[in-house]
Amino acid sequence: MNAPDQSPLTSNFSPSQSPLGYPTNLLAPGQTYETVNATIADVPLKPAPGPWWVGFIIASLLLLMFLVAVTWLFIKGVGIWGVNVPVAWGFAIVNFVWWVGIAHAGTFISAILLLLFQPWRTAINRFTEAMTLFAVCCAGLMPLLHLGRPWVFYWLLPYPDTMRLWPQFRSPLVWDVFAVGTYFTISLLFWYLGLVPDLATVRDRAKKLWQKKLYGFFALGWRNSAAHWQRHQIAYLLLAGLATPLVLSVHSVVSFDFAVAIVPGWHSTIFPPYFVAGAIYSGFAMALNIIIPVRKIYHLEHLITGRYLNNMANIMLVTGMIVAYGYFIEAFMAWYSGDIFEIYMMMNRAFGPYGWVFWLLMLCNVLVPQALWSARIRRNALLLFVVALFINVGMWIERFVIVISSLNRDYSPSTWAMFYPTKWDWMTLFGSVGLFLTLLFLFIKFLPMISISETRELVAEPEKATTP
Amino acid sequence: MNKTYGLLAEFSTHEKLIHAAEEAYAAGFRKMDGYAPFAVEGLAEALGKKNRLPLLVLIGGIIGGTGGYFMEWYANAISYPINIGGRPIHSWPAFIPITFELSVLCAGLTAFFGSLALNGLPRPYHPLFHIPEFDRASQDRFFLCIEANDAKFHPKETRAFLAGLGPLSIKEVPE
Amino acid sequence: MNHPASNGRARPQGAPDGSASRPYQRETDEFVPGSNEWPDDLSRREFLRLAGATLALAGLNSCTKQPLETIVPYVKQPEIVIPGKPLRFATASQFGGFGQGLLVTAYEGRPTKIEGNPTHPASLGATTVWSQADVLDLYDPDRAQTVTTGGAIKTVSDFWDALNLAIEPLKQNGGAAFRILSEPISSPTLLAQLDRVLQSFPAARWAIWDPLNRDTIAGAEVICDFTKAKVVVAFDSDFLYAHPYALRNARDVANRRRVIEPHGAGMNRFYAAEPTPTITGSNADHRIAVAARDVLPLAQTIAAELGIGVATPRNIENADWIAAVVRDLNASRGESVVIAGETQPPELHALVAQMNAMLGNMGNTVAATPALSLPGSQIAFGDLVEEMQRSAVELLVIFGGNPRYDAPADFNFADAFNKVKLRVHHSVYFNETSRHSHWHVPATHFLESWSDTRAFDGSVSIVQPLIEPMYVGVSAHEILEAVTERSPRSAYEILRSHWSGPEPAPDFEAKWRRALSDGVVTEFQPPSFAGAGQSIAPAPSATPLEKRQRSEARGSQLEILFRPDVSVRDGRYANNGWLQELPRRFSSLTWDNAALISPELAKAAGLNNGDVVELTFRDRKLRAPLWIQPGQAKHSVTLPLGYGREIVGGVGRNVGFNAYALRTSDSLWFADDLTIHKTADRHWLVTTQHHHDVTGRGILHDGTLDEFLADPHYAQKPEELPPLGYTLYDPSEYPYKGYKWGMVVDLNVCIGCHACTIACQAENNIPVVGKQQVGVHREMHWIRVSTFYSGTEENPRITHQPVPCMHCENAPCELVCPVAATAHDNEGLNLQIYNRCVGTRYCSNNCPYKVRRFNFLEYNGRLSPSEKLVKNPDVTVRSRGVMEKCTYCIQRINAARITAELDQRKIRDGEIVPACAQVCPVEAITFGNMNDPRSRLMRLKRSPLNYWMLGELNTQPRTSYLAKLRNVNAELVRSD
Amino acid sequence: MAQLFPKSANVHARVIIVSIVVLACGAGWATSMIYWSPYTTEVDVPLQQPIPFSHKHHVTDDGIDCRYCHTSVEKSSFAGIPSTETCMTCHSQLWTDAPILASVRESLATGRPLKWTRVNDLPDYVYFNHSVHVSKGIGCSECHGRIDQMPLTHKAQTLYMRWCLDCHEAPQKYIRPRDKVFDAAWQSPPNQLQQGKELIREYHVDTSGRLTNCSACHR
Repeated sequence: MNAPDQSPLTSNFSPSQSPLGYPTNLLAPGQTYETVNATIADVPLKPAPGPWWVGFIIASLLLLMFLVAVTWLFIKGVGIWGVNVPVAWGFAIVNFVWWVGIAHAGTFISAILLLLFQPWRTAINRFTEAMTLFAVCCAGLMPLLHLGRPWVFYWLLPYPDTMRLWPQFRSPLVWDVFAVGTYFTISLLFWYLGLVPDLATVRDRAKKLWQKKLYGFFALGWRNSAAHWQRHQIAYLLLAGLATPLVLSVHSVVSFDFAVAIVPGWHSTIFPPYFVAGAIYSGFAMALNIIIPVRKIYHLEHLITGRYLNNMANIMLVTGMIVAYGYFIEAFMAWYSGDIFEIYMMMNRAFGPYGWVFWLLMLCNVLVPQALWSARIRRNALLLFVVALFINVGMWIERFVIVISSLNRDYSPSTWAMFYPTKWDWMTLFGSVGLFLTLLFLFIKFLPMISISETRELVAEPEKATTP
Repeated sequence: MNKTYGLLAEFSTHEKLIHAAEEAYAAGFRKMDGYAPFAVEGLAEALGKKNRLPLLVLIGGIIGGTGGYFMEWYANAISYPINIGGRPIHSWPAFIPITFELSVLCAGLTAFFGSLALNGLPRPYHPLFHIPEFDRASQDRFFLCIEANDAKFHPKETRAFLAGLGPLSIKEVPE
Repeated sequence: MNHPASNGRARPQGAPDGSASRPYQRETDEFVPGSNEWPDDLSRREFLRLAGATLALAGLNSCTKQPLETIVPYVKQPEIVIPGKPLRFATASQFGGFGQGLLVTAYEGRPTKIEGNPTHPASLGATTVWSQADVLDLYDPDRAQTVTTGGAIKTVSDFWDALNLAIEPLKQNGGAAFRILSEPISSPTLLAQLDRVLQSFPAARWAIWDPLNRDTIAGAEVICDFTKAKVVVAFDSDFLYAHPYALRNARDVANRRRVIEPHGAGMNRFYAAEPTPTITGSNADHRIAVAARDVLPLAQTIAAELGIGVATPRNIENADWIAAVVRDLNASRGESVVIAGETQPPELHALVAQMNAMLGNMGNTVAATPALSLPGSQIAFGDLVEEMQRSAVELLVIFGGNPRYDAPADFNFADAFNKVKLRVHHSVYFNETSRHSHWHVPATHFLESWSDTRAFDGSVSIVQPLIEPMYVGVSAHEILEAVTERSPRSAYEILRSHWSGPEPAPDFEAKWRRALSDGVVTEFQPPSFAGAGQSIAPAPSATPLEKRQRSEARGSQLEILFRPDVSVRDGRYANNGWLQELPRRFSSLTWDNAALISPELAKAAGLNNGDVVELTFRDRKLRAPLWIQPGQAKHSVTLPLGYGREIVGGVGRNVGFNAYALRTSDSLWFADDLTIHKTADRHWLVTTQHHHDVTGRGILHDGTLDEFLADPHYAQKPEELPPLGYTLYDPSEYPYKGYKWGMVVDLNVCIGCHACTIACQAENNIPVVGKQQVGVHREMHWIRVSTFYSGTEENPRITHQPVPCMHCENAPCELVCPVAATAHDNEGLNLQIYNRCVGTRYCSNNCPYKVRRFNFLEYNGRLSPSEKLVKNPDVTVRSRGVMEKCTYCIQRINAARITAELDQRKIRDGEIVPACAQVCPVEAITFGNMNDPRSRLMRLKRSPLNYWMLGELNTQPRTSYLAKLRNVNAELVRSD
Repeated sequence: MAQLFPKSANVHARVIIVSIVVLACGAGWATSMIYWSPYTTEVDVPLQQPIPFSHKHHVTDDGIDCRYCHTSVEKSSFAGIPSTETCMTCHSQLWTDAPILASVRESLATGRPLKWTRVNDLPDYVYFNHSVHVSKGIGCSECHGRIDQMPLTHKAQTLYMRWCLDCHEAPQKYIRPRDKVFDAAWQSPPNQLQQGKELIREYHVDTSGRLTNCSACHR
């Protein structure tokens, strides 16, 4: 419809390397409005590439497995899992914490970086916000599945019932309900608000009428009015401002599930900060694990430049060190407290029956990420992908260590017992990954996966795009 | 086309658009709006647009917070007080997390729906959509529209005024 | 105590007294399973609020309509029955042929709970684990339900005809080919009937077989008065648990060991020598592990030291222990008890008798049991089998038992049995013996029919039924009568006529009623019969003793021990889920038996728990899994009997291995020449406790009497406890005025018999979950008995600790429940409201005592209609997905409260007795009101021995413990 | 290009948004309506019974006391359902061949009990005790309504926990003198609250809050 515009906006480029040798470009040279629009907005309008189909089919098979596992769970009860007394919480809670953690990167990138005026969020915030949503979906399911009587889950919500009973608001589990619920709602609004102008772009670029109407419907008749843009930006900024404390609170509340309990290995004041750090850690890892392949498949290297990967790697390094510090402090406090229960818990964690899991955790979360000190690795997408994979696994193991190896030997030795996952536990874990990926693939296929309007802004203001 | 909605001038860059907006404002036009494929800084100001969303959000947040705390207190301390492990009936520290979450929730909802409401969205039909070229407002073109219901609007003079701002084109937008 | 109006109407019109009310209407005795009677019963159950399944719906009741339920009233309501109110009847059961006084609770004619009869001297209100479990057998759907011959269903009258037909020809030669085999019998009426039969068939003979017989003590059977004993020495004797007088023994011993405050604190000193840990040995102040074959030499040495002229074997171990025993025995002549177990040879019992005599205990602390006169013409079991081999037996009537399963292997009973022309077996269950009999006649459960029985101490009780027979049932009385009479009278008539004699005394009715309601016959003796033999105990049924080989010190040679299983005994309880799931003592094994070996042996042979070994003994082989048992004698291997049953119900099938396969008549209890070698196989053994070390935590406080006397408060020292009532909260918010329930568990007297666990299971409708679920740590017992070892692995000090819910005032569990499904009431009970529970299991995680139990699956889903009848209507049946735990028997608290409210008075101290406390033989558990300073509870809680489990957590538990004391001998400690 | 949507779409859009909000609220309101409607509570809905037994006739016309049939109401948790014999004490004389009583006679003859449908059916996990309520001055009619006016017996109250709590937390609102307990026609006097307080003291009703403890009804 409109010929490629040759506006010379993105011609004069500063060197693409910072003095320290880090990539500085947020945008490859030679980008115009049209190239940006075309690369992003036309994805939903064109048929999906082969790799997408492969991924999507695998994902939906995993999802199918998830449904099978859940159906059997509802028929038989949580007894199909490995949970027992003393280890009454198993994979479900581990998965829950893991998924909530993963969700955090999205909000961190889109909200906190926005407030800090970090330009390097532009190309990745849409992704990670979507990731947040889908991760929260998986997370939210887990506590419901793990209930002994899931069909009465709504008793955790306050409503005037025929028994005049209410939730017990001192319980961290009720806090969870509100925290996770709020988190999901806010993330959804935040994500959709950002999407509206881009949906308008897709609407206007679409050829087929049904596409126009479909995207037009969700674009709500957005017409890029200056006044609208202004309110949009304010609302966006306010949501970011709200999401920032929210994201910190959510994982703090999740950590209260443990910190409020008196179980040795749970009852610890360091949990909130160290959980939040861990959350962002795993979130960025997951973001990289998704972005790197997608970037390759859809040839987005010119939009998602090395600088993004580099910066994300830096964040992982920082949060990773915080998490490592957390591990250290836990051990130190156990020793320093002189409390026999704490000391035994730590010894059991490292050298007890689950000791090998603990050392695996150290490998994945502490040892491997040290590679990120090297700029070469940070700039190598493939290596970065591998490191991120380690971290994702590591963060899951961390939750396993916290939940299981604390419970299996707590106060009363005569009741100590081991926890062994059943095949249903594994099916639920990998099934939830299937759910996550399925949703993600649908997102990639049908929605602009990078914020077009913000990228256009970069095109318009090149200096913003290149400042290190 | 008997009645017109306004005159639409098309520009190639956002600088041009901002300049045009300032000119138009200086010329005394008020009922007008600019259209750009991204949030152009200073454009709204140049057009003299105001915004009172933040206040609404603050109010929403306060309502959510107080409402939340009241609900917890009423449920656990008034409606059916139960001795939970010897903890105080009104355990205010335990009520804080939900209070906080609910204030964030309500503020967030206000921000989202507030902005939509103030923007008058959803509005699938709009006169501007008559103009085929307007599609590019969401892609790579910048528009200024002076509306017919502006006090100083005059089909001829306003068109001349716009032409003086060096647009790529000027279109009349039918109602 | 209610007692029935005694007007014996004849069956079938009406139930005999005591079972006057009936769970469902029945026209005839020939009750065909699956006939149209059950529906009534089911709807009754609904009305009795017993549909556990509806609890699942209950959760939903806020969004679904309840299913319609029906009420089924009586047609004729019995006067004594008030619907909704339980009745209690005194009756008695048999244990190894000896009576056990019981008090049974029935709801609308449905016995649900068995307690001990406080007026019965042999029980004093306590019961054994087996009495608790008997009520489950009553409703066991696997019970024999009809008379069968060769698998074909017959009626009882068919059987009478067949019996008469068979007997007629035998009459000519006085029944020369007629034999009766029974278990030990103490029922006066039955013995009289038996005598009559044997009179009318002069050539007929009678034999007794009990795989757990006490023949070795024959003639030397004694009753000990432990209340008078300062020193107790036990040689391989489990007199606190596997003994017909165990309940009374335990009570008496406990009363000599109970210590509340320092002044006047006295304890008996208890020495035990045994090859394998028993409940009794675990309670000894000084226990040594010696091979069974070395017990006699040990005793001989002691006897010699005491000055009895016996040859002392050389190189005997445990010199210091012997020295200490001798010193203490000499120091307390006339105030000591020496006792030996039935597993030891008669020589030892003779020797023990001598020791008691020369120590002056005879007549003081030890007395012979009253003689029981038995009919003559009795032959030994071995001789009977030999006759059968010769095909000299044409009619064999077996009362109870299961000889084909548990007869000594060398008797080759199976094929001797097949040579008998007509074999009749009369038993409650259809077992291995029934399978190979021509006729099987279902016996009535003792809760279903009339009889009488005689306790170890000679006190006689009337066995009165509480319910119409669930299925076709015939009592032994009726069969014996049928042998002489053509058509037998009912057991009730037989019994009554025997007691009343031909012409009843005018006051007979009154006496009879009192005897029934008291549960002990005190006012008159049954007319004794012209019993020929005056033998004090049954004639030795196994082969003569000469055959048993002497055991010189055989060094490292392996010794095989056969022992009754602590749960299923000789195998009779194999189909009882409660007992199968009850953790075996020490090992806490469930649903299995294992060959117990000593840690040293395991180390030496490189064996581990669960390894399957092949045991070779007397050329017979047997494969069995191993369990390493601390405290086991170095070279002894214990094989628990009673497993590997083949013809048994669904519960007992494929459980464990059959140790009878190796048991020969000359090695009933132990013998040498055992060889084991390891196989490649392993067996999944399932236990409820994996760690027996308190790891220095404030869980178990124990010490010695001397320590206590030196520093009475030592038990409260070990931990840094928060100051009492130390709290951040405003204590006035929950004042706990009115009643303030609490509990004390006295570890010092607890013997670890696990009766509390099973009593709780019976009272609180606790489901049986099965081996697989126990294997993944989902057992449901509300009160567990933890066993802790300290000291050396070879011979550890063993301590038992019952752990119910602590009912903490600052309960960690309640804080974390999102729906307030667990909360406090203002009497301080930690409540669990099943119907509110959503099953997050958070409370269990946060419970430092891990006393909460979760229904991971629908454990009550598979119950048959009859099994549902055992459920207590006052306790909700929990369904899948809800948490449960000890409630201090809140149903009993509420019942007592309502009674008190109706009488307009306060609840009295001791009026509320939780099931665990009620069953406890040693009264180790006390429940009461902490606001009543005069209550027994507070007397105990004021003791300096009183401590909180994990007190440093400041959970303010309502359940506290009295620390365990051992009255150790200072010399021995030094020599340790 | 032309307009994607007609002018009316703007109106439609607003209508849709409004109706979503309305529907959401409406759904909540409807559910609560269903919970409290006779459909769920079965209040005032006579159930199918083997015999169309009329409390009105037996209580009001014949003046039979509640306790004549519900014998254990003062002794036991269960008020008691009359045995067939009880019915026949009169009906062996009266209406001896009335066809509607056939099933009663048949029950006595065959020994098969009658099967009534439960009208006031608490969930299985609720442990209600008649005797203690009666002895503390809670009248039959408080829960069973004007049973003496019921030709066919039906539920008078929802028996929801919320309803139980209403009395358990403030018994003075409902408690009456013991001698009026079986008087279905009893009306609370104008000074009920003050009289109730006196009765509470007199009958030693526990007002320490124990009556609203979970353990008061659940075990």
